[in-house]
Amino acid sequence: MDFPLLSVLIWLPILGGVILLVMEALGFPDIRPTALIVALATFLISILLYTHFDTTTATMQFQELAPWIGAFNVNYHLGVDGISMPLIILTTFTTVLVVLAGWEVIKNKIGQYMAAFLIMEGLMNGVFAALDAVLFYVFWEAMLVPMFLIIGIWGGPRRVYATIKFFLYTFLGSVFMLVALIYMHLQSGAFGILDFHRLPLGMTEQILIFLAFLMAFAVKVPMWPVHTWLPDAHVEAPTGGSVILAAIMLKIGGYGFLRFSLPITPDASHALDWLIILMSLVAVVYIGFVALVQEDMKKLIAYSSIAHMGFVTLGIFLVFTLLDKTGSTQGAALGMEGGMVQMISHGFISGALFICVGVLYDRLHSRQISDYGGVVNTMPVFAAFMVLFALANSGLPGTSGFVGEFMVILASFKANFWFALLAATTLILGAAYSLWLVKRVVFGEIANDGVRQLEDINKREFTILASLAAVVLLFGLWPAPLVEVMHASVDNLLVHVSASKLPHEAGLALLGAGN
Amino acid sequence: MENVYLAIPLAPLFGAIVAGLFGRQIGRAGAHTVTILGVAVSFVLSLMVLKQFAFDGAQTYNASVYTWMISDGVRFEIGFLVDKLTALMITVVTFVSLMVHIYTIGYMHDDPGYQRFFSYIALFTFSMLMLVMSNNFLQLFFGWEAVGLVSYLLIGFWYQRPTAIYANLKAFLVNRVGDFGFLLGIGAIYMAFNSMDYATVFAAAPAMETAGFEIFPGAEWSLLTVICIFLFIGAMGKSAQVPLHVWLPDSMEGPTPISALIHAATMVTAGIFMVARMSPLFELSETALSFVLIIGSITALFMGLLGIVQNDIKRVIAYSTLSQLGYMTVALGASAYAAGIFHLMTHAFFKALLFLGAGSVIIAMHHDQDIRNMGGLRKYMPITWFTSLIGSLALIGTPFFSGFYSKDTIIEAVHHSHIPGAGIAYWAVLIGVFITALYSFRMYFLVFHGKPRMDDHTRAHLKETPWVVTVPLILLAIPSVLSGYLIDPVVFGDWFNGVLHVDPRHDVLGEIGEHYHGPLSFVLHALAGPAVYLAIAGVGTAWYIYMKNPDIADRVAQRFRAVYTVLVNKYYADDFNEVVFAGGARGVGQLLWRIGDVLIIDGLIVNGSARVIGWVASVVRHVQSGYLYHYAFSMIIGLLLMLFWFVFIAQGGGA
Amino acid sequence: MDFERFIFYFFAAVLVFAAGRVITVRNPVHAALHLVLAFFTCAALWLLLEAEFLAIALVLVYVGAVMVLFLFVVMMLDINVSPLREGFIRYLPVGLSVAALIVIEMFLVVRARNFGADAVAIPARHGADYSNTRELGSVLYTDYVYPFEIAAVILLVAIIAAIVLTMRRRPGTKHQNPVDQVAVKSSDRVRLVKMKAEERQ
Amino acid sequence: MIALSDYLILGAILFGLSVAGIFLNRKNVIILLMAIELMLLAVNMNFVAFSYFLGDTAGQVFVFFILTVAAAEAAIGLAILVVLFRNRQTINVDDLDTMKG
Amino acid sequence: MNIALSEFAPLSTEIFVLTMACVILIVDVFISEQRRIISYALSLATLLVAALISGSMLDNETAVVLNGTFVSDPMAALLKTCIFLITIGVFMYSRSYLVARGIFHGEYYVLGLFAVLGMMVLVSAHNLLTIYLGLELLSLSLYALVAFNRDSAEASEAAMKYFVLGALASGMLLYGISMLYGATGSLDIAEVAAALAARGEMEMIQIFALCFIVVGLAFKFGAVPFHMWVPDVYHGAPTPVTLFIGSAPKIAAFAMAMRLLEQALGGLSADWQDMLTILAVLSLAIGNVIAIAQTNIKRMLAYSTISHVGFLILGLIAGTTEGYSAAMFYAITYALMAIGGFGMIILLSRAGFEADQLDDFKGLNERSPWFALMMLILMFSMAGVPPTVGFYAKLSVLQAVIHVDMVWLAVVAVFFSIIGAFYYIRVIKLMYFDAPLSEEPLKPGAELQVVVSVNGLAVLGLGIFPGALLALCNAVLA
Repeated sequence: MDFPLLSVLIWLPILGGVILLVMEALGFPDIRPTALIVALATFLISILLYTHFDTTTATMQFQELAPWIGAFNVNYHLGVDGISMPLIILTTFTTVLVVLAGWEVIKNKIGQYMAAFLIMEGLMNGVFAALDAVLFYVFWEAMLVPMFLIIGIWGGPRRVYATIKFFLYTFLGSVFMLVALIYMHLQSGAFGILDFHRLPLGMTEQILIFLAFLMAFAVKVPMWPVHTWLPDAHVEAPTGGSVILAAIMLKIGGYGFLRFSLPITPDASHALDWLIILMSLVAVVYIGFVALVQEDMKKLIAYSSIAHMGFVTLGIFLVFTLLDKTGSTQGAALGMEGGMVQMISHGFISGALFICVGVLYDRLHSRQISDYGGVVNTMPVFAAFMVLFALANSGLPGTSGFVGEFMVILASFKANFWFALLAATTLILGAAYSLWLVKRVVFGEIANDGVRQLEDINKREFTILASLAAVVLLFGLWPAPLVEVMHASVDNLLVHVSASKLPHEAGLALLGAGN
Repeated sequence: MENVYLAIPLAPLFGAIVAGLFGRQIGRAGAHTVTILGVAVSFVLSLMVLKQFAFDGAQTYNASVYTWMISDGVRFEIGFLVDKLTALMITVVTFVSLMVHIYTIGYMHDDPGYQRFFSYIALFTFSMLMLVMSNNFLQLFFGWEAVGLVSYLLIGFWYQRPTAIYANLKAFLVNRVGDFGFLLGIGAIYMAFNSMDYATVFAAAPAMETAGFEIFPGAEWSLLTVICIFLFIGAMGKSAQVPLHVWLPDSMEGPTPISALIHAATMVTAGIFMVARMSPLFELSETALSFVLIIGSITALFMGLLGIVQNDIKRVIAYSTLSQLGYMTVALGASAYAAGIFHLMTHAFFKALLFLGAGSVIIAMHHDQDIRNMGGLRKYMPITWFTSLIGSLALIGTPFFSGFYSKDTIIEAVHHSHIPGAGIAYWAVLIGVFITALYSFRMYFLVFHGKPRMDDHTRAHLKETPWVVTVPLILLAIPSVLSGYLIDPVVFGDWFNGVLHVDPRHDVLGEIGEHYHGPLSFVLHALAGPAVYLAIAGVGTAWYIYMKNPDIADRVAQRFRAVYTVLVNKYYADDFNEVVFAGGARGVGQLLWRIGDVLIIDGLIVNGSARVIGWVASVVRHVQSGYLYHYAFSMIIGLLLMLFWFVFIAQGGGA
Repeated sequence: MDFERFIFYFFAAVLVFAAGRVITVRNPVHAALHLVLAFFTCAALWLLLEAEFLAIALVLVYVGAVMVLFLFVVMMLDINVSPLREGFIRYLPVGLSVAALIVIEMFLVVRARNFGADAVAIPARHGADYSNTRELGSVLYTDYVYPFEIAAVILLVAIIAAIVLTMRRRPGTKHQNPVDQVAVKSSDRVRLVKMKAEERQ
Repeated sequence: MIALSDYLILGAILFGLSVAGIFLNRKNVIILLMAIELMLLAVNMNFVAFSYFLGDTAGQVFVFFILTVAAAEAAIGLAILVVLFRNRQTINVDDLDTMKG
Repeated sequence: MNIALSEFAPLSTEIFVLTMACVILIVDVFISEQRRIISYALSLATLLVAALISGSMLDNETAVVLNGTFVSDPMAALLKTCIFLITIGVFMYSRSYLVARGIFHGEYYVLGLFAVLGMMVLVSAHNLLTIYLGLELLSLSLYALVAFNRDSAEASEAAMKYFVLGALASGMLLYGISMLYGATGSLDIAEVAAALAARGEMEMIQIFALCFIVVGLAFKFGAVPFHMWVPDVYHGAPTPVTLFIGSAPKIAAFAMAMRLLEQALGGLSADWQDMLTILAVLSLAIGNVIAIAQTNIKRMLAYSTISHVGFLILGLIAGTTEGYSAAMFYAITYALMAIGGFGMIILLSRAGFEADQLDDFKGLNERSPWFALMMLILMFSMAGVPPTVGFYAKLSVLQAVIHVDMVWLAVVAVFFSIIGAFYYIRVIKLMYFDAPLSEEPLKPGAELQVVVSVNGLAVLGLGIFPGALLALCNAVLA
């Protein structure tokens, strides 16, 4: 296909955002429909990615290549494979909902608000589509800017602390990645990510590069112990911000592992996979417990996000344990695809939960669990959605939340019993914090006058929640279409990963040391 | 045929969706009509299927409906395995469900959540059917969790009651503990067999008998033992075996029809069904069977004991259910799968009957559930009284009633079993017979006989419940009596041939079967054993204590204060869980959060480093003193050091 | 010790003494005068180095112009002498040790081992007809024409800067403004007022 | 005969004295300016000496320009000094600390 | 010795600027206070034409004329062009400020032009003497400019400090040059380089000289520990002058470093790389850390300059063409960012009110979203966040450093840039998240609006399409 689909997906929303800014500056009365049109158009165009996607090949599709910065040999190189394509659609889909979510709630500078989201959408699409490391990095960092503003301008009372923490944390992570990227540029002479994949690297180099990437991606995911920005950012962000943060931003970390860490530094990944797995499992268990005792709804969901993202990293990095144990990558694809499914699904579910909290917040202006109780009495429809998403969050089969966790647990059992055991504690912990939340907020008698005054969700909110519910259920009951697009890319990645980049003997020695 | 199989679960699902999403539009009548219709269709079709298996020699059906997903070469599918076990289960499920649906019309008559309730129970029926019809572990888990979900929703149906929403959370979480094991079991199966499909797994299982599995480095266990124990942990959760039994009594916070359908007749037996379904695996691990046996016997005995001291009518039955589930588990542990399933079936009928009877009483009592406030209801509610009596008799194992056949088979089977632990189990189930009789008739006497103890207002309004309530009672009473006669084909016949696998070394039913000559002779044979007499003794004791000489109860309680306290407090299991697990988890959470996240990571590292930098900045900025000579001095010192370093040190001292 | 050496050491000693006094005397006027002395001795030393033109220029430019400027400013500002000496003793050890360190480090580099008579040959004296001025003059306007122009600009800048910074119009002073004078129009000077003729009494 | 090193050492001493002067002088800005003149003198000494010993006029030319610039510098420096004095009524180095941190 | 007239052809820009500066000086005397704008317009025109002239010389061959005192090469042409353009910005930013304070004198522009001339001399110097003279021309003009607002005590104090320290630094530089002259026997850059290569045994003296020269350079850059003048001078000087000092002279300093270190002392690169490494690391650390503690935005930007200088020096340390071109790119783009940053202060200031406190930026987004956006772009650019040009500046420098296997230095640099990011985003925080201190709407003149907008958009535009400028920087050094 010659049509520059990916460019459109990147630049259309950015352009839309700029237009919104201009419109607001010129004093247009209502900017929201324009924002919605842009978001919807982008989403509809992104559907084309799916329909025209060739699931049989692992090569990059919809590629676009043009020279950009000749001095550094940097190209404007775009393309997607089965790993990134679903994430782009997730982005465009979520943005539509986010635009809707801010429809009536945001009163202050709505044009800027919508523009920030649209611009961010374009940038995030850029992150997923970029095949050039500098291009990737540019989108990756630029993305922080609108998010920084979204939290800072439209956020809660401690927004400044939260947003600066968010910015510096993520900035801290990414600059080291930049150093690694430049280092690889030195080695390969180009910034093409695909060139990096083929780049032979020694063990020490790989370890250092891996660690640099780890800092970037671990912060983004976020992995324990660099996760503390997330609860703060979530709590203070406006609903839309939380949704984007949870639904997409975190995924970029997971995506980074798949696109950079594993294929570029397979041997280092192999040698240090224990670290990632350890951190993932700590995330699942430790954060699960922490989530349990949160008194702020958003914080609870934020912590639950961290725990769920633990599955992503766990699933992605199971491959080496499997390789060491069984000598084949059988099962690794399950883990990896599980991690990816978990990313997508978590996008929907946590997004939905944040919207739920937002719905309540818009009415009572409190996120404290103790300020609620018995919401079901006054908001039955909303309660139904909230219960559904809470259950999905606890990984109930039939919802998308189950699929990824299930796949990862199966694969991790194959790798190591203890991984599976610890990972599976999410069944208990996840249910405990999700449903305890529901119990305290939704069920029970009407706790106070505030709750008594609540009105049930309106059409707009219903549309948002219903569309999310539909997707959550669809992928829960039939994840095949989602998983299908990933196969070729994941298989290719596994082949890549299981081949050492080191000279033969060194590779063998490493295998010995890896155990 | 496929369409029929598909229609069986989908008909209730349709009802559930319509009643759930469009409840407001179709109204109350519409809601119950559509769901009852759905379940009825399902029941009729189930009967048809049963008939085909029983009489037309239908073949086992095993095919997938759709591919859920394919990953890593493994197909995850949604599909049906319909064989005689399934046929039996779906019939029981749909029948009891249908009864409960009808009953609900009366029971929930005034409830504002009428449509929602119908939607839930129809959804439950669908889930349960999916569970029992599954041909693979994935779908099994789906159904497994789905029934748990509906149970959760229904226990918390009256969401305004704090106890109800406490109970449903507890139920879900305890079940999740079981599911935790169950999922690990499935994980182990995936690891060992690379498949989710029953047929594939069962076919490959014998070859894995000697396979080992290291959980702790150096300690190798049998792989199949690990798998089976994990799977059984799932069953323990769902079938409320000790120590995961704590949720079931609390689940009585849900409306009574639910207690009958879900927490007595069907869902809680999913664990039993599952183990029976997995018999090809369990048979390969004697250790696992032994584990099952011991857990079952503990449950059977100790949960029965608790029934004696309960005063809530539903809780008495709930503990009875626990105890009976223990019997079934014991049967499974003794490799008498058929007996377990048989007891499952008979129990479904009579326990549903007892619950619905209790519900009928509750309606009459205006939702007072304390048996101490009842008494003499026989006069007011003849149908309820009679059907409840039948249920109780069946429960305690009165000869010729269904419960007798199923329970006695189990006792016999344990007696014959050589699985380690069978000796203890035998004693446990025997004593259990006495206890069952004691608590059942304690309740029976206190409710239906003696002097009425309720207040005048309630007594004035006492009357038999409407037909929608009583008809299901009657309809359930029939199989409560008669289903015992299916012992012939189900337990000792060839009904389960090729479905349940029993290793010849464990084939206790085969042994008993050699002496089996029909139901009548079975009764006679039983009279030679202690069970029947124990049951009679139990009834007698109950009569003596609660009818003849009511003071004794109190005196015994006084005399054995310690024991009584332990029993009243349910062995402190709830308190233990509340303090250790719930409290512990919260404590750990607080600790990790306050210390780990807030103090160390955020306080010390994140904000700490920021603060340190800020502090350094505020200190270092004073170097910029504003004085020219300091500035000059800085330049001079800089020059000096540069000269010193580069000219003399780096160059080797001016050489 | 030959005479040349004597002269060198003598002037060097005076130079160091004068320089030392510049930085230690209390009174800025004295400091300026010591500086003048330093310049003079320095000029003498340069004569030893056959840099006659520069020696003269140093005296002319510095002593004749720069130092006068210094003195002029010192006088103009009329600084109180005594309180300006506080703290001198306190910082003397540090100042001296730093200065000493610098001198030692420099000494280690420029000492005889590197720049002594053995290392760098002492050139022969030029004849009597040698004109240092001619020598410099011949390159200044040819080889160094560009620096020369720049130096001119620097002086221009110095003029502009000095004027911009210090020239101020006191409110009371009366002076002519050529700009206004040039730009003046007749209408600014003479206002023709039409008046009604008064009636003759 | 006087060696090059003698001149250079003399230059070094002058340089050191001017450095000490800049550091030690905490009261009068004018002395600072004079110390700077001393430093330039040290440099000039070097240049002249090198010029002589190298037999190259460039050094002397450089000194010529240094003298020129030094004059200009003095003019501007003193102008600034005057402005400073007008604004602050002091040229005490210790008082020049309104901006710091 | 005769000089062919054709030798002056490469100097056409210098001659033009000098002529015009004199013309303006004279014209200014004869125009009235109300027509002062003529001087201003003439200055702008001068710079514009000069930019065109030097721009046209980009492709010229390298030519060393006037007995080796002047060199015309592509690098010089590019740097001069940039200096002109930046200075145009500076002048445009300045006018409203000067007018509002009644110091809108022609001398400001004349002195500015002379400073530019000094920079040009520096950029095109091919002789240690011309380097010194260029430096002095530049410095003297700047000293005068700092004190330009004669009634400001702070300005005169700043000027005094600047002057004394500057003189001290040039004294040190001169001492270094004298030693270098002694060690090599020449002042011509090419000859010095050749002599260095030939006379190995004088190494110690060469390094001795080098130390002094590096000090002089470091002072001009404002690198730690020779940075002490920077905060006070930036703070005390009138904002337009700060704007000027903070921008174009950095480009000139870069040129000076290139001429001295690379072209003259290339043989000692191993030594000066080590020295610069220390300076760079110290600058990054001290600059970024102390900036955090500032409440005055001019001081904050001053410390930020110090840290940027640290980054710029990293490019020099690399010692490769890539490194030099990175440093050049950095210098140019930094100048662009700096005029924007200080320009915003001018934008917010008005007669009798200096918006030089950080708090003055509070709620700017409420008062003027557009200018807040411009400032946002500038701050993110300084922090090195893409897609602004500041990112590519850092990227290219890091790349150069890493390419010479000094990864640790790159890591140190990025580490401190994280600390640096904090105070930049604090400004954004003030603008966007805080309520304004005064509700007074901003009413800057059209000229200021245009220049701020162009400045901000240029930073963004160069961030999206940095290729051309990068390529140019590479090309002129190749």
